[in-house]
Amino acid sequence: MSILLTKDTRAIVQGATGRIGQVQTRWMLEYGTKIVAGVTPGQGGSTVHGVPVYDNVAEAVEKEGANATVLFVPARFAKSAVLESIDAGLKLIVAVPEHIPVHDSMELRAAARAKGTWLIGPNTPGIISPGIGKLGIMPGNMFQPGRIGVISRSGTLAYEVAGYINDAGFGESTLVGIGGDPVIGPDIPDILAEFEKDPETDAVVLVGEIGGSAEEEAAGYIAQMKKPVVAYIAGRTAPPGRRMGHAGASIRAGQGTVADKSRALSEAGALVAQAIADIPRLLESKLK
Amino acid sequence: MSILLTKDTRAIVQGATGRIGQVQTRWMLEYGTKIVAGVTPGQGGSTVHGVPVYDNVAEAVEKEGANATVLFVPARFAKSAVLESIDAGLKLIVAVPEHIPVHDSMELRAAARAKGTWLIGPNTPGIISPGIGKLGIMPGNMFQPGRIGVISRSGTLAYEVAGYINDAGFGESTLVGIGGDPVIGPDIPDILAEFEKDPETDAVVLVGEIGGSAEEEAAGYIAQMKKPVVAYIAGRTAPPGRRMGHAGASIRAGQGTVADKSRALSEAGALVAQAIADIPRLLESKLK
Amino acid sequence: MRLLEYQGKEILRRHGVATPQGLVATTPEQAREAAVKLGPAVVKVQIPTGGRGKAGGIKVADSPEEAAQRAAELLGATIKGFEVETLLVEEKAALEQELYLGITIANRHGVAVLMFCASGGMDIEEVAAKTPELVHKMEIPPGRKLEEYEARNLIRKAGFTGKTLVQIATIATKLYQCFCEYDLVVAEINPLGILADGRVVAADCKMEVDDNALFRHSEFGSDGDQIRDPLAREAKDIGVTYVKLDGDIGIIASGAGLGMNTMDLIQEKGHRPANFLETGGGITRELMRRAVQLVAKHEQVRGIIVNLYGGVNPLVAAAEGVVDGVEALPERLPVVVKALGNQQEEAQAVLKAAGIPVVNSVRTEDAVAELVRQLEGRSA
Amino acid sequence: MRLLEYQGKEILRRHGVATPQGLVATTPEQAREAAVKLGPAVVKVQIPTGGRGKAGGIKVADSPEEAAQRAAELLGATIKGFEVETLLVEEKAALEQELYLGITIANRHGVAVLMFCASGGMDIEEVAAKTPELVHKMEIPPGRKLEEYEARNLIRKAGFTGKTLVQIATIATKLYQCFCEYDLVVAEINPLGILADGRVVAADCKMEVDDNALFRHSEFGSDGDQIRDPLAREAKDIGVTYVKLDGDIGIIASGAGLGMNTMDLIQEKGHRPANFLETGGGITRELMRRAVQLVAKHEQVRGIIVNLYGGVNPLVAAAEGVVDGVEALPERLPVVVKALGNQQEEAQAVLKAAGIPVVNSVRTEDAVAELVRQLEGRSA
Repeated sequence: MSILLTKDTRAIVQGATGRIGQVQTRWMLEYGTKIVAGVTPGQGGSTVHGVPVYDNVAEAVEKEGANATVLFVPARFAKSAVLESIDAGLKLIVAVPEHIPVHDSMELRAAARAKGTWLIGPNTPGIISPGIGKLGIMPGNMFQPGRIGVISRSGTLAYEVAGYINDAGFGESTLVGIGGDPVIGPDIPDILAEFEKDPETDAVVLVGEIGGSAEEEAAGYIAQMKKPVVAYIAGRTAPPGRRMGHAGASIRAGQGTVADKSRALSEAGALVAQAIADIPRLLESKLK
Repeated sequence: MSILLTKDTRAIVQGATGRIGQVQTRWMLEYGTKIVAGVTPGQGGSTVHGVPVYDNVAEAVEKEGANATVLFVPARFAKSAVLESIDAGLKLIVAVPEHIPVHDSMELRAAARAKGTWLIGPNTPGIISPGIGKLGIMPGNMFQPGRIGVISRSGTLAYEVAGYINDAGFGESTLVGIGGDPVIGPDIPDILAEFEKDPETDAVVLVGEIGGSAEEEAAGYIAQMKKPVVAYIAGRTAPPGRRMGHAGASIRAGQGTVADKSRALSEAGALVAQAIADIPRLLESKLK
Repeated sequence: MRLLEYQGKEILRRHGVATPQGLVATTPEQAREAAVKLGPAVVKVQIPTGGRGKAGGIKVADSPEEAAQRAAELLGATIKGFEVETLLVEEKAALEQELYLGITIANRHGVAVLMFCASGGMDIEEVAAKTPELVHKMEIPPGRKLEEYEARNLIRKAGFTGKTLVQIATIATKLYQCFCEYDLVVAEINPLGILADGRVVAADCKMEVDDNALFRHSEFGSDGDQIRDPLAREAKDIGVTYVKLDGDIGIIASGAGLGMNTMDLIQEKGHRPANFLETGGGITRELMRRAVQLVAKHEQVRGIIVNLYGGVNPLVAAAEGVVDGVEALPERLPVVVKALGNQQEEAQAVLKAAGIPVVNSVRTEDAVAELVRQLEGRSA
Repeated sequence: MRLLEYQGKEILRRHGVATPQGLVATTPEQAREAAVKLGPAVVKVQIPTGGRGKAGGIKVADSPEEAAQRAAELLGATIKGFEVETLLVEEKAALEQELYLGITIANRHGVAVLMFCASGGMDIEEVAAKTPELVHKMEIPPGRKLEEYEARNLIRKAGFTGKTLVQIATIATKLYQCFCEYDLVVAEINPLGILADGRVVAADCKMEVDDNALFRHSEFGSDGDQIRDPLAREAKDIGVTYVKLDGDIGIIASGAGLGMNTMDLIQEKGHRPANFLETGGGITRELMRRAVQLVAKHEQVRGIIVNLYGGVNPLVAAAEGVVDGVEALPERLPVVVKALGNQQEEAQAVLKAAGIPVVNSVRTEDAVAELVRQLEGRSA
């Protein structure tokens, strides 16, 4: 099994007819993902790699039974596209675009929560359940089916972590890139809870970054989990006060350092890796 | 007993320090109404006829236990004042002002319903429970305590109807002016339901007007009521297509005539008075 | 306040909705110049009401000279009760298809309603009455914008897809922006036209601004400016609602329902109302004085009934205003007053002292009876 | 993009928030003229950062001559890393009391937060850390306006009443309007001042616009205009995030976390990063070429590590860009590339063909080790 993206997921691609949307649609199809429709207003009636394109999400839901979406629309159109999918009743929305205005993200987060919709991102590589499918831009060849759940604020660093997990012989049940923006849809505890109840996940790896307080706030939930959690926080040597990356990872007023986050996570019972290379050993200490 | 405005009602006056607010506060106090505070932002700390004035509704609720409000603020400030009272948790809001923009009224109606608040008006004479109190501008001397509930779209015409009811020896439990504007807070069935379950109301008189479809839509509820309903619709001789009055009573495209409304109400089991003078006789036919 | 077509179209263009090219003309020469720029044109009278096409207010002009000639005919003419002062000269756009797009308020539910119909150019109320299945509607809850996908979901029910669907939906969201931004109670594009090249344009535009919200929109001036009838204009100025009727008894009532009831009772007695006048809530001495004089200006008025309940303001001031008004009349008319509520004794005393008959009863029929008695005594 | 004080104050005034009278000056003569109009004045440097007072960027000028002199001293000076080009000359307002009013975003909860404190003029983060009970906060859910009563309910907790309360609350609602209208991520009035006559004015103003929303606000230009450092300006132009550091190893990483991890591993090996460069998601050939050249410009750089995962765009294009960039370098630097993901074989082939070492491992530490080995071989 897997979380969020499962065998029952029938996804649409919003912006499937764009340059990036076409390439990504092909790669997701090649990975085996059930992509049942594309949606681009004004392009209804065309096809992308054999997938029918509709003008509206509601039509894709009616005709193809879609229940999830992944977005490759320009940032300025993302808000409208996500609202459309929330309203159409989709339960999983993967918002890949970066550079979405934060005021838009605030509205989207609120709208998704009000409707009980999973909004992953914005600014996320997406979600992959190895062997089942992927909604997003992560390269499929970096992952292997297995029983480790992965949650990551960082995009590409999660691929690297998956590599170490694979090399150690574990593989991933599902990897969720929650999004690197300041305001995103998911709270880490929400996803931890999904892994906690997933019978095919044995442990969770949490990949954090300096800045903000998401990891600290997750500690409260980790303390009450039965499954082991291994955490790694990137940015040990980042200089305070500088913004590291487009999405704004930075240490502000002495808060959000690797030390702060590591301490909070350790106290909650998570095993904190000092380097990515330590993650497999820590997993083995709990699982073997 | 009475509905909405009862012995437990502790009301504030929003706009109590204005010219009209001061006069009306005095008249409501003289009638015996429990007016516990005035609210005018910026006038906190003053008094009106011995009633303390606060800057904010929330403060009046905290300090005086207010649970209702009547508004005498200029139309352009009414929206903000009503939203404040909804948010402060007041359960009865009487919006007297006329000329409130209809877009504001739409927002207010939606906000009140979302919070389960009774919004009476806008453009209402208010509500009076004879012998208990009044929130609004109706002259207290026109009403007598009794067991007839009155619901009226029209303001002053309701006073006239009350006069006939009094002369026939009945008196009123509560009279509710629902408001003469196109968009108002209450739906007639909501208020009928309150009268239906009020042990001290024996029958209801509904005073309607040409235009709209409020009376027709109320018929569905009247059909299932146990208590008798007597209805009168003003505007028998009004010429079609002309707007009769500031609030927009008019017969449009052959709809909303006295005949339409009378037919719907009759079919639902209401007794329809051809003239106000007939109302007492129809009440007597059911109650004596 | 009903905006003129060209005002509505200016607003639409500012919001990015395409319209045919057009120029406003107030002289035949301007109409000629406009037609020189535009080519074959349509000359349309700008009056604040519908149905001007059937009333001869829209003319085709294939040459600039013809445009000037049509303009000369139309300017100054009276169409549907309005003297024509302004024309819109517009390029003759060949519409491949005419659609209807409109927004209004569903009063009972307190929400805006977006309406779309693939058959435009007709009266939408008639279409809705005859073939309701062709009029697609959706409610828009207050306090938020209309998203394009919502409009698309509505409009595709009428069978539109692709770029046409997207264009219409975009126009719908912009029309709703206008609806909210300008406090409109009606916003209609009828017809919304599809051109041969696929572009969608607003071929006509009806916008009505909520009179109560004009304080937020000083750009429109007062809606009194549109009123041509001098009695109606004066009523607006006083702050009362006045509807001229063709009977002989003037009515002043403090409330619409009370006024209509008074009308009903007058007719029952075999007379007919000369007007309906409703004072609204805040009666002052000055308002009452002017209201009495306004009602008396109707050439057929033989008597006046004043039917008041004290409400917002003290009733004494109203009584004094009635006295002022009656005493300033060029010739004495029978006037009967019924005035109840707060301060009714003082108010009645003021009236009696001025010799004005007062009916101290809650029954309007008694006041009507008293006025009829006086009129019959007078004519006898 | 951080707006300058005078820009923020212009926005506030347009929304009806009072500020001290002030004039912008870019020459000493303009400063003199401003002081003639304003009387005793304060001369404030306009730079996109805080703390300018302590850094000597705010001077009092009691006469026009003094204003000109202070302006001459300040213009062209470098304060907190910014060359001063613009001054705001403002009337010396005697503040009876200094307050703090600000709006920011609570990222974790995805809502705006209104903050008010009766002690203004100080760093609010410090006040909040030392005396959190003095900083009153409320969350504002997205998608609706802030009502005045809500602001009053917050501000009265600090003990304000009457007209002062109402004024501050009104300013708060207007500040929130600005916050939403201009896509601000920070909007602060610090201090908000109470004058002797009771009026409340914005004595300073900090506004920061969301860079991602600048497309909606063309009036502000590009935030690249504010960047003085040529490397940072070029990074902005390329579309990457570049942070200059003081080590010897250049980093190009496709992702912030990956880049920080690369930094961590470099330091572990006893070297230090010369920069942090994060490409964002949409890597193109051109972007990679320019990124390589940008990183190489740092005078201390001795080697570069390129750490990529294919994502949005095909990885081959990125590899070609690296080759372009390396071949265009004035002198050959050791460059090690790790490039995985979609098309990794093709990408690696392109690099190898150009003689660029490729680490075919998921472990960034292997790439770091390879670069260190090359550097040590070279220095040996």
